Amino acid sequence: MAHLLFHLRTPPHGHPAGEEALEAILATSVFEPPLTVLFEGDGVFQLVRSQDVHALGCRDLAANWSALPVYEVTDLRVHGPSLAARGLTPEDLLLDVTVINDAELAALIADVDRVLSF
Amino acid sequence: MAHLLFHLRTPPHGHPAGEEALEAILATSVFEPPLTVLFEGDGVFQLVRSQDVHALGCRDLAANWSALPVYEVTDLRVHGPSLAARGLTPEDLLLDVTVINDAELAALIADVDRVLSF
Amino acid sequence: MRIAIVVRSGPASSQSSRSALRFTQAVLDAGHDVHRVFFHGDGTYNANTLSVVPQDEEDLSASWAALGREHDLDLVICVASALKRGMLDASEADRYERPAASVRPEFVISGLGQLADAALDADRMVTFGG
Amino acid sequence: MRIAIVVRSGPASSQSSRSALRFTQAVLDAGHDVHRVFFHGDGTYNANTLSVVPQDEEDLSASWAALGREHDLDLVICVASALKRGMLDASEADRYERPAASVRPEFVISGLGQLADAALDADRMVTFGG
Amino acid sequence: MATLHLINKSPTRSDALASCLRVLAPGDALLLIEDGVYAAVADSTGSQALLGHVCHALAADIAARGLQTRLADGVRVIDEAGFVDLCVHCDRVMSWF
Amino acid sequence: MATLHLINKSPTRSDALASCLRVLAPGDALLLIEDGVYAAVADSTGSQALLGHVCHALAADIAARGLQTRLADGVRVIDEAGFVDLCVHCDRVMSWF
Repeated sequence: MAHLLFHLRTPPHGHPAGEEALEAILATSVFEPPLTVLFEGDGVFQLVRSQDVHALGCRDLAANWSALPVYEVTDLRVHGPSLAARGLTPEDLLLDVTVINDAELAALIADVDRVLSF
Repeated sequence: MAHLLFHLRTPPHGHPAGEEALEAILATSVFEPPLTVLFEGDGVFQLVRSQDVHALGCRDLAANWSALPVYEVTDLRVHGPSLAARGLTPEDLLLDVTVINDAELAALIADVDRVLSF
Repeated sequence: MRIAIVVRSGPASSQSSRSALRFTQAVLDAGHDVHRVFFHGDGTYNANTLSVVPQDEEDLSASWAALGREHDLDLVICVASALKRGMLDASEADRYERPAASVRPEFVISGLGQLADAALDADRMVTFGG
Repeated sequence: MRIAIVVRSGPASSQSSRSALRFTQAVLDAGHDVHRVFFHGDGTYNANTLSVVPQDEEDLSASWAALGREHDLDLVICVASALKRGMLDASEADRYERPAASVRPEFVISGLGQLADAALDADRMVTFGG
Repeated sequence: MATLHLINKSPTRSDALASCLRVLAPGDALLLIEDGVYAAVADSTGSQALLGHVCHALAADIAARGLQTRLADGVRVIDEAGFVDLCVHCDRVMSWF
Repeated sequence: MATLHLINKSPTRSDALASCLRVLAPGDALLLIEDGVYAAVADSTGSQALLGHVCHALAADIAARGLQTRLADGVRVIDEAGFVDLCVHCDRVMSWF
C-alpha cells in the first residue's frame, strides 16, 4: 500500500487546518497504510503541552492529538530546527515523537508516495 | 469629518482583499471625507504596471485602481521601503503616488482618525 | 463611546469571528455602545442560517444572532460580498431565483455605504480577520 | 496516469480554486485520468448553488460543475467540512431541518474515507489552497 | 495621539509585526491576539523582534496555545476587558494582517 | 525519486519557500504558483532565497501580476501543460502553504 505523509505546518486555533488534518489522519488510519505524520514550521505548535481552551471556548485539539497512539498512528516526526526556532524542546510536547533534522526530512520526503498538506 | 486611512497590505489576485478595499474606497468617497490610501508591504504589488489578467481570467483590478483619480481619490501613499524590498521603484507603478518613509508613515498614522485594513 | 466593529473572516475558517464576538461582548459589558458590526468579505458567512455545527462546538453564527437580539445590534453584511458567497435574504433569493434564503433574520444585507458611515460616525473602529 | 486533486479554498476567498480548475482541465487535456477532486475545508464552498457571481466574472462553482458533467468527474465534498459551512444536499437539509439544499447536483457529499482512498489509489495527488 | 496596533498572525505567516514595529510611535500600544501571540514565545526567532518593546497579549489566546509559562519578558497578559480599555484610551486602532 | 514542490504564498506571507529550500533534494523541481510568484521578482528580498536554484513559475500568474519583465535569473516560465508534465515526471507532489 502507498506510504502517506501528512504534513502539518499550520499552528492550532487560528485556522481549522489542524482539525481537518486530524480527522483525515483518523479516517485514513482505518485502511492501515504506512502512515507518517510530520510537524514542521508553525505546525510544531499543534503538539505543545498544557493547551487550555476553556476560556476561549474552541475545540480541544490537543486532546485529540494525544489520542493518536490509540488509533495506532505512531510514526510521528517533528522537524527539530522548526522547534528550536520557536523556543521549544521535545519536552514541551504532549506526545513522544521522533525529532528529525533537515537531511532526515529530505530523506523522509523521498521515501513516501503521497503527501497530504495542512 | 473624520480622516480615514485605507491600509492595503495584501497583494492582488491571490485573495480578494484588494477588490474589497477598492469597493469600500469608492463607496466611501461619495461622502467626500478626508481620505488617504496607503499601499504598504505586499500591498504595493496592487499598483504594479502591465498586469495582464487575460490568461488567468480573473478580475482586472489594476484598471480599477487606475480610475481612482476619476473618483477624486488622489491622496495615495506608497511605503518606500516596502517597494524597495520587492525590487520595485515608483516608475513600476501605474499611478502617480507619494512615496513615504517610516517616519512619514508613523506621522500619517498619528494624523488620521480611523483605519480600515485590507 | 461608540465603537464600530468590522469582521472579515468566516466562523468555520479562522478564529477571527470568535475574537470579534468576544470583543463585542466585552464592549457591551464595559457599558460602551456598539455602533454597528459590519461583516465584509468572508465575514458575511457569519450570517449563515444553513450551517450545522457539531453539538460540542459553539455555533458562532447563532451566538452573533443571539447577541444581536439581546442588545438590538446593527448586524450588517456587505451585499457584494454576500451574493458571491450565496448569502441571500428572501428578497435576494427571489430576485436571483435561488431556492431559499440563507441569511439569519438578525442580519441585514446592505451596501458598503454602511461601512463608510460606521467609519465616519463611530469613535473607534476595530477590524478582525483578514 | 491517475491524478487526484484536493481543493482546500473557496472560490470567493482565494485564487486556489481557479488554479485547481485550470490544472484539472490541463490534466484532462494531456490525456490523463482525474481520479477524483476532493473538496476539503473551505474547498466545500465550491459546490455552492446559491452564490450569485457578477456577470463579468467567472462563476468558478458553475465551471467546476460543467467540467464535472462533461468528463463525468467524481467531485466529492467532505461532509464534516460541508455541514459546518451550510453546504447541504436535499437529504442533509431534510435531516437538519434547513429550508433548502445548497449543493449543486454535480457534487457528492461523502466522508474523509474518499480522501484516503484517493491518496492510496491515485498515482499522484496534488493539493491546492490552504 | 496614540495608536493601538493589533497583530493576529504568526510571525512566519505575515510580516505584520515586523512592519508595525518599524513605525511604532512613543505611547503607542501593541496587542497580540489569535496566532499573533506566537511572537511572544521566549527564546523564539519571532520574539527577538519584540526585544525592548512592551506588548500586550490576550490571555485566552495564550492559554489555548499552551504558552502561559513560555512568554518572553515584557509581555503583559490582558483579558478582553483590558482590550476594550486599550481601545478606548488610544485614539485609533490599526489592524495589521 | 524526485519531488515537485509547490509554493503558492508570497514570501512575506509564509515561510513555505524558505522551509522548502532547506530540504530540496538534487533532481527535485520547484514551482511557484499564485502569490508564490512574488518570490521570483528580480532584486527583491524574496528572490534572494532562490539564488543558485532553478525554479519554475506559472505564466498566467506572472502575467496577472505584471511581473513578465521583472523576473530574477533562473526562473523558467511554464504553462499549465508544463505543470502537468512536472507532476507526471516527478514521483510525488508536495504543497507548502
